[in-house]
Amino acid sequence: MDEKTLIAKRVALELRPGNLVNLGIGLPTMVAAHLPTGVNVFFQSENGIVGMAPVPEPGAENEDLSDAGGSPIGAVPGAASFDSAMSFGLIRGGHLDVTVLGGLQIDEEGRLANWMVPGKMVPGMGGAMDLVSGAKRVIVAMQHSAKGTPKIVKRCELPLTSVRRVDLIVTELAVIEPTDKGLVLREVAPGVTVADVLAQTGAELIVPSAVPTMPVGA
Amino acid sequence: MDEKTLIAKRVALELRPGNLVNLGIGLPTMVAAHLPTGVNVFFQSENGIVGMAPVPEPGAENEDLSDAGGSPIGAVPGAASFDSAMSFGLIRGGHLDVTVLGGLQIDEEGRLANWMVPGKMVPGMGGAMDLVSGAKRVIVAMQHSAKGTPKIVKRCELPLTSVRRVDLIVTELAVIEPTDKGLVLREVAPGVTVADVLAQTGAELIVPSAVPTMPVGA
Amino acid sequence: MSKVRKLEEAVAMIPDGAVLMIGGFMGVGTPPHLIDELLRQGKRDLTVIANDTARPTVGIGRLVTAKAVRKVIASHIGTNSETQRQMIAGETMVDLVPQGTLAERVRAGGFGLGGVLTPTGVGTVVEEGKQRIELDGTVYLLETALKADFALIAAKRADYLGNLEYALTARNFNPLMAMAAETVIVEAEDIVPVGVIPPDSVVTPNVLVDCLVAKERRHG
Amino acid sequence: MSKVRKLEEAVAMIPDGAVLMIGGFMGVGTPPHLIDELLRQGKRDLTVIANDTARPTVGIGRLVTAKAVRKVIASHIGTNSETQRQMIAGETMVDLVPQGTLAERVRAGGFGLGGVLTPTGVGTVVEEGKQRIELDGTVYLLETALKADFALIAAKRADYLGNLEYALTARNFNPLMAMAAETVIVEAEDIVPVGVIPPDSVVTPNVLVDCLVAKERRHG
Repeated sequence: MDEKTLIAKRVALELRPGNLVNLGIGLPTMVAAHLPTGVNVFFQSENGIVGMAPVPEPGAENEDLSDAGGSPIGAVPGAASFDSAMSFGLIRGGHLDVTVLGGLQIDEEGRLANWMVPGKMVPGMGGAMDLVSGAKRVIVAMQHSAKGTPKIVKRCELPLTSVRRVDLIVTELAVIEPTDKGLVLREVAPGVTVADVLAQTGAELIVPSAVPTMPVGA
Repeated sequence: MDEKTLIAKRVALELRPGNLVNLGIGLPTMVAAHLPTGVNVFFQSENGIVGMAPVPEPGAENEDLSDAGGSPIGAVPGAASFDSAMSFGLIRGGHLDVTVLGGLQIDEEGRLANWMVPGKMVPGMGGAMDLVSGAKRVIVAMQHSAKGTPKIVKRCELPLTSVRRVDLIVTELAVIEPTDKGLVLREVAPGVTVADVLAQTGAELIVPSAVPTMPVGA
Repeated sequence: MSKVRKLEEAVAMIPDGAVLMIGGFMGVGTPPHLIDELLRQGKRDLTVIANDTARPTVGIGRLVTAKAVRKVIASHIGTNSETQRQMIAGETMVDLVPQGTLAERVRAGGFGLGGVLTPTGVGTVVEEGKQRIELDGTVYLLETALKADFALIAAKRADYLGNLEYALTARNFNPLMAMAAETVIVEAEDIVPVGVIPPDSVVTPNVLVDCLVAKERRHG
Repeated sequence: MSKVRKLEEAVAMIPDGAVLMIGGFMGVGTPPHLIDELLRQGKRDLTVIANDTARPTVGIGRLVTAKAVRKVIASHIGTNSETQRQMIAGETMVDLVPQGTLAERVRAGGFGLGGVLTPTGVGTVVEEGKQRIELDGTVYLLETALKADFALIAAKRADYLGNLEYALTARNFNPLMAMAAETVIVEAEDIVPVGVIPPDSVVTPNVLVDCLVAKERRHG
């Protein structure tokens, strides 16, 4: 199983039946394909739909139906479409159960930076700031390091997405929970040791006496 | 022609084709029946419809379609229904061309009081404050006096509906326009003299050299 | 996981003293059986946020007449002499809010906004105790968000999942309130299969609805 | 009084330097012929308020590529390398606004509100220059209303009067913008007789629409 699939599978275990879930572009999108059996959730796309689904087959694309990246999507029976104010009302108003987002940096206070690299990349925050501020649960799904540089750091150097503490970080090495005491190492990936995780983390981790292995099948 | 019909007919002359118009309960409602030929306007009811109309015949009432007083109404082809936030977005956002409201008092600054009499009548302001603050044009349609007491006064004793200056006052005696110089007497009713109007008005009126008679047919 | 519940069960979730938002405008778009059942179960000390209290024998007015209500937040009570009497006698607290402001305050609660700036009420008694904010020469009042424990919603149609459609002027405050309460209880005139209400016609998405009251069996 | 106008005529109303709101999300729900015609007429110095600038050859991105735009107010320009280049080179001003905040600011403009209080952006660079307001222990930013001279709207269907319906995710910012501009120009995929769109399906009421662009005759 490749690293991204591992992350997606582990994140998928966090979703509960009936949840309203928003998946960011890229890695987070992969979570949809790994829902545990019997867990039906509703996916929101912030451009204005609850109930997004993949296009069922080539040729069934619709010009008026796309995800937040502009790619064609489908919809489940019982989907609902609405304007951008309503879409962010759902997000900001606490109606969104889970958002899964990528990350550039996360610090010891659990604060996420994921929207710009000054002088290099100025894409704009899109919906990220609202998602992180408003969702009931924020899960960051990302690779543990970027070209050998830890992404989990003492203090973010990149501009923050929100001062809100995220709820869970899932990487190919570990599951880490930001708490008011600091970052707690909750699980390690199969074949990964606590020492491996510590070596690739730029922030202090609180390590409980027992750290179980991620419950993800092959 | 009775006094209320005279007022309604005169107010109706202020409406322009295509206007969005909100008529208050009572006397203002009568304006709808006196639209000049060729003037088609859209009536809003603030409980959530543009395009209200009378119920065309007894038995055609619908439980889900009423005016702001709760009485059954009909609708024109091309009507649109919406929630209360949208309804007041139309009003507050400057999309409502004209509102016609009743009045308890109006002062020399053209400020209206029409929603409560302390200690006696506490109905609540309903939509009146939004209508007076937000409509492009506010027309007050009322009888000139209440049991011999002038309703047009130096300064309102009753709680104000809004500090916004209304645009026109139409009574059974006169048409008066509040301006930044004061209340200007624009027209007198057929058979009414300027002296009659002044005698029944509790505020100073600016009287131009010529005051025409209201252009309302019998 | 069906959301359909018996009327008694749904209303039994509501404790005495709860803060309720109730849809409707002069009774039109107010859920009639939910009101019946609140009365039958003898709820007390309710706070009701609604546009109006209709008439003494209609809709929300019936709760007032039964003295089930401790506090009303509404834009208009002029058609209910009993609400006015209780207000003047000090039996029921009544907070009067301009209708457009009430709509925005409920919406703000449901949309995660702290409040809005409105020109409505500036320079009137509505301004008392509120923050004035001037922007580019215009003065606004800061009006804060309202939330509730329960929203009691009347819909024209619900599908099995809880997607809702409303009819004509019975829509009014219902979709705004369905966003602004912890628990949303819906009485729908019809319950239809998923897919009957197309996505563009859904006004309240199913994810907002907690409980759908089963239709009364009137025949058979 | 018909609102139907020829494409050239409708777009000719827009002067250089105008502030435009343009509907759409990555081009989906952006009026294609209105963009074509803005380019053909060689408009300059436009301020564009929109969710994004799509891609360099798509939707609003085409206006950026043609250097017709002086200023962009958007939530996202990451998919348009040309917008980013012009921003970094100082050729085009870009004001980045969180998407939910942008939606509320446009809505506030159209709904007559001075602004809204949102928790989004507190403690980030978005806060710079803005008023912080604390209510019940939560900090919010005061985000002010946006308005425009023209709104360019893409609708699925319009009736002869100008009542509008949108389809699926092509709705996005369109109905909000149709409230917030002095003049509203609509490109609809279909124009249908009055009554075809029932009152409960109308998303933008006809009274908001100034100008309906006639369909291109593609056959005959």
